Amino acid sequence: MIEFLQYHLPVLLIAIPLIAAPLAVLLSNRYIVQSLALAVCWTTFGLAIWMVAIVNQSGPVSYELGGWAPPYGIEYRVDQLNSFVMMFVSGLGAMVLTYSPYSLKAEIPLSQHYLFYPMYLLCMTGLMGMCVTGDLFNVFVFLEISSLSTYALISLGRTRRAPLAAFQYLIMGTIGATFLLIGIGLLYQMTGTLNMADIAEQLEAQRLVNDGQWAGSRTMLVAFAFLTVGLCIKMAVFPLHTWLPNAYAYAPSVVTAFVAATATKVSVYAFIRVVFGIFTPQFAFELLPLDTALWSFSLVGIFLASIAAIFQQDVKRRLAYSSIAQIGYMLLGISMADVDGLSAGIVHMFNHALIKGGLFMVVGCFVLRLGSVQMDDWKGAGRTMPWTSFAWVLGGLGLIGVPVTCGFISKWLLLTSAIHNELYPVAILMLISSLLAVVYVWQIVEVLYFEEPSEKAKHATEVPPLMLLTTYTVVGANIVFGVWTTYSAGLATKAAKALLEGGSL
Amino acid sequence: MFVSIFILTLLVVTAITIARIGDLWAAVMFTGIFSFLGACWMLILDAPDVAFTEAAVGAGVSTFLMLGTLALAGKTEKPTTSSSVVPLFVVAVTGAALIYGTLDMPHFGDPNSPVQTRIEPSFMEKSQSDMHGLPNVVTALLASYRGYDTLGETAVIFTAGIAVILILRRSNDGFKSNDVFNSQSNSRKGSQ
Amino acid sequence: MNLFSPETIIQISLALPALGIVLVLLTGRFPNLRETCSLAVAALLFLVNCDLASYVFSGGRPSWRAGQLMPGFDVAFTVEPLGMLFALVASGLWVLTTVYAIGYMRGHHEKNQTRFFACFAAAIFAAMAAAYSANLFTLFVMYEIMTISTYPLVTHHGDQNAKGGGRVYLGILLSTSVAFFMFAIAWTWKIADTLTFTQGGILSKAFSEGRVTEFELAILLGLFAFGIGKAALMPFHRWLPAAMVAPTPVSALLHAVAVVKVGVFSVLKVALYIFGLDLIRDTGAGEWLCYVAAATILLASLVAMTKDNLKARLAYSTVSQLAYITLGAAIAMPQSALGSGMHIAMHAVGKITLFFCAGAVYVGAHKTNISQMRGLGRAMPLTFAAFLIAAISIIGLPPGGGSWSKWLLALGAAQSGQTFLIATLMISSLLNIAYLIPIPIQAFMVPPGEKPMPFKEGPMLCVVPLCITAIGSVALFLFADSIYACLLPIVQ
Amino acid sequence: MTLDEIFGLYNYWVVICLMMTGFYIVIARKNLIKTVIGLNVFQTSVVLLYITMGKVTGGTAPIIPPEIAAQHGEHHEHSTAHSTAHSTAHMTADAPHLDHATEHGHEAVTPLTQHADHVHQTASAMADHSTELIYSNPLPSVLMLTAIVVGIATTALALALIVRISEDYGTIEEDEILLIDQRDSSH
Repeated sequence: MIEFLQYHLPVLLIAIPLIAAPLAVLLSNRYIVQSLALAVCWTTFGLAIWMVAIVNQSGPVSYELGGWAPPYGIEYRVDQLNSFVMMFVSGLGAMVLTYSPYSLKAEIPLSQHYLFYPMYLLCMTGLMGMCVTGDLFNVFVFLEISSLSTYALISLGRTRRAPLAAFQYLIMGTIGATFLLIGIGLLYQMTGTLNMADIAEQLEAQRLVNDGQWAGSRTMLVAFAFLTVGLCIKMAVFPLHTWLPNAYAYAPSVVTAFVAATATKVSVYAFIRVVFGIFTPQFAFELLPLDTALWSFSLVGIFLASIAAIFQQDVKRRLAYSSIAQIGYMLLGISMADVDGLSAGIVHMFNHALIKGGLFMVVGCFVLRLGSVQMDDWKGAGRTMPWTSFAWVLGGLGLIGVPVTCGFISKWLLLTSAIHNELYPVAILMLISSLLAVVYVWQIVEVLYFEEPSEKAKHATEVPPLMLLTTYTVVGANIVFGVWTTYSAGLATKAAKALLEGGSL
Repeated sequence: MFVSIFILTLLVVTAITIARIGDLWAAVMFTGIFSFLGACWMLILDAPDVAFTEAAVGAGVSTFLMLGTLALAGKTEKPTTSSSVVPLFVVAVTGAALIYGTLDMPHFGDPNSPVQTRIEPSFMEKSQSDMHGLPNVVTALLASYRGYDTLGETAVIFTAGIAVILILRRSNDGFKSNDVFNSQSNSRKGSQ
Repeated sequence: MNLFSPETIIQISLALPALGIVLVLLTGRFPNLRETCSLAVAALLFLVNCDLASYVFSGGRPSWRAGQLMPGFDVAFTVEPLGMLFALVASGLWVLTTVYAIGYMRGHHEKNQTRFFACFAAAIFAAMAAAYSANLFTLFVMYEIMTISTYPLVTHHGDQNAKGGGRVYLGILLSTSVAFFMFAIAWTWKIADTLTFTQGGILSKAFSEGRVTEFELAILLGLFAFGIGKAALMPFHRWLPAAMVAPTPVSALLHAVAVVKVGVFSVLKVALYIFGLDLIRDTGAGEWLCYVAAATILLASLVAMTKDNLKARLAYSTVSQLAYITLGAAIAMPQSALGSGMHIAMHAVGKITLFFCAGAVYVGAHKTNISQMRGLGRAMPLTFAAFLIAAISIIGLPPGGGSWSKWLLALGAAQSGQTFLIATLMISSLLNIAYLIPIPIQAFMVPPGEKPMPFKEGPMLCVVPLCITAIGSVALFLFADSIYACLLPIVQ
Repeated sequence: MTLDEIFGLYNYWVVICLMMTGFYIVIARKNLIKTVIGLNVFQTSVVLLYITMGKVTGGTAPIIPPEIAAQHGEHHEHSTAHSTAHSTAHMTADAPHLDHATEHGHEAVTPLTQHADHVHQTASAMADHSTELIYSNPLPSVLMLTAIVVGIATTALALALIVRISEDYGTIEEDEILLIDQRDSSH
């Protein structure tokens, strides 16, 4: 039994939520559906942890779907990197779902709940599927599953701006996905295969035939450009970020917490896979100036988005801009293309998922009690909602990157990598930009603790224990993984090494 | 050869018409025609399955859906005031990049292109031995080697279905439209 | 009393303040119990430190590797004499300050006392860990923890004033540490491949191998000097006066002892164990730092003279005195470095007395401005007597402990041949006299106004600690040679 | 740029033109429905791009004529013992022959008459037979069936959102909606 499970583990990670979704629709009772979704999410998380353990013990796992070996069939390939990503995506998914009931009750009509949960599960399926698959076209399919469900989830926001935000995201997202599809098409055209490892091999073979010159490099170049741009839209990299602030701001709190913690990270993962797994760092960074392009865009994005965040009165929007800035740090790490930098990028995916997930959960708590995300209404809430407010402080410290929070780990790795590569200006700008986070986090802290309570804050009470407990679990994980880094920075470093040394896709 | 050039020309003309036309009814109709022409061309390119699907889905279902939406949401497009220089520039750059990319591509119909030769034995033969002679290889592939994509496709449809229900069903049971979410007073005021 | 091995004592003395935090939080509802816990932990910590000191000063170098935060970056502790001296001073004064804080906070009916004592313990934890740190990375982590844990103390009152002060405090300390200090550490790591504090410095080897130029060394030293914002070198000194919005015990312990001393302590550690005195001297990297430090000494003294608010004057006095310590590191002569090390202790004891006095005057007579304190000496004789003794120590006159450290600094300056520095030290001492001595003199000499104050000292719990510290600064004068002997290994 | 290249690539260029027209409609038009129409055109053109890749000159649709399929099935049942040899023959026969496929065209003689009594000969005959019919690659078709479905799903979702937006705002022009929102937040 155990062996059977272990053998089919990669597919179970996807299949369980996928099967549960229609089941949930059929059951259509709010409580049953909720328990089902919870059970599924936690099971998936458990399996994902198991997966990480297996990969760590015995190296990458390959699973041929339906028994059809690549390049004919679709292959699932789990290595250090994607098992790690899947672990935190499913973990945060489960955590946010556990946190959700009170918040959902307040923000989404009860009659829609039984549809909300399947949507949530489908979104998770899509994200997990994008991670686990070793087939490029399959990435596209799962990307669409996650995207469509995300659009629907966002449109559930209570204001009429929510559907508009969802629509804008849909347009941007579909353009991104279509670019991705074009890129995949061109790659297929040049290699005749869709399996990522196989494509990489083909490219390498073509290169060798041509005495180390890149064969068909013009088509490859364009394919690479389209894949990059497509994924950058999904990642919300600076000039292509326009969909994100509205989407995060108008979605229901639970959805924002989930999407902010997971969706962009998975796109970053896909990008890493494309750069390091299919094309090689040599192609991306030596032949092409992708590193320079990436870090200049990242830095400009970090600065502009952080400054924009400072001027937002709407806390969700503030955090949304901060997310755009934080994506910049991940790309900065990736652009270093050495073990330190790449592991900084990877570990920041994880750390930022924890931090942002936690902070948006805190926002959800405030929304539940204050009914607002405007800073003015949050005034003085530190007195009536001390626990929630303190959670904000902890999460905020993580976002700033103070030592013993996980934000520091990523910042430090990024710094040492930049210094190691002698990119001193980048290092300095990166450090200065991180100070902007102090401003936009601390403004809220001051509002919470130093202002006279607003009308709403005066009568507020602390949120239910369940919400506090889950919020503190995520926020506390910030601190835990800031001190105990074996399973965050450690795994990320392993994954980075695997990616850089010998194309172990 | 001539048939395909003819169809391609028609496709381009249709696309440009869609871009320029202000009447949404007409635009939707032309989109249907566009899909249909596309389907014709696919038929020429030896892809009857896709052609039929495109004709049914692209020219049929999606036209139907759009007409439905038009009936609910108004049918003329207001002339845009904003300048179209930036979009044109973006499109020009993207297009130029793509054309640049085609320069190293195997030529159209080249039997030696990686697409045709990489997988050996080809899907045609492999499916013959694996499927015991199922004539339509596309179907065979869809159900077997890439059955998983098909499952994903089903999931996409399912997602879209639920999403549409979620979006269109307006139920405010037990909900006072107070300012729970935004102090900027965006309570939903329906157009009615 | 060798109950435990020195390694265990390191663990204990780090665990004690941590335990203190937990105990304070748990017993928050019962003020008496809470304060008892606080006091007990503080006293225990001091005792444990004394035990450790006897070992360290006799040549032991206990160390303990707590773990690895990231591959290649350990959190590790090694106790050497300078750190030991700092730890002793900080933990010893913690006991007194706790006593004092109990008196002050109760006398003043402050709110949120639990949070106060908890953060207090957290700050001491950071100070202890920083004092013991075996490498620059650990030092930095502790430095930042201290910044964060003291923020709630600075903004304790929770009003708009506190908010403004807190902003400046956090803003300057965080931005200097992140933009300069952190960068400098990473750069050092790149150059030297290690961050472990090593006798004689780790950069000197890299320099001899040509991995770093003189110019780069000068910049690096600058990044450290300004990056360690807690050393309050001008122009990054603004946070120190801003932090005076805090209750007086906070000002006393943190802004006279723990926080600022962590700053100068870090500067000294960097000079001694990262650069090495010889390297600073030989490459001239510290030359410009001498000028900056000298300018800070003089300017801060001048500003202090203009302040009528006692705490503000003391704050600027602190800025000036801290620059002495930085100056000692920049001169980089063995004598000056020893002088700097000793000044950490001398100034700490002297300055905490002054702050205690300021607080006692505030609690007892509700006066904050110097001009209101004329003739107050008869009402509060003990307080002002203590003030006088401490002021003498700060100025550097016998029988105050400060005279020895300043003497060593001047000696170092003379050895290095920079005569303008000797002049600076002399002028500065005169300025010190000018802004400190008038306060007790006027308090005693000027006859009280029409309505003489009755004899009314501050609360017992406030007065006793300040008397003890005043006596302490005299005692330091008497036992200075043994401190000197203890510190001597750091420059060998 | 030779004439050969132009003839070899013009198909792609036209498809790119179509894609870009669709893309232009998406980013330039402010009417929500028009945007969705643009998206449709864009996606349909991408489908054409893929299908173009799969085409082989002189090939036919990847549907195996019933008689060959039947033969194959029959053969498969008859000669299980020789099936290995058979499939090897298939493999070796196909690749080199593809190169000449265009020249041979339809001239190749249908080898049905050569159908021999021996199983071994059947195998080689089969190999010959498959050289005669060239199939376009079925994989792009398979992928695009999925893509079309994904496209229609996206369209449906987008249209549902439009209906919702039109009910809430009373317009489907993006400019007007933004104006309404601005007015809202200014009071």
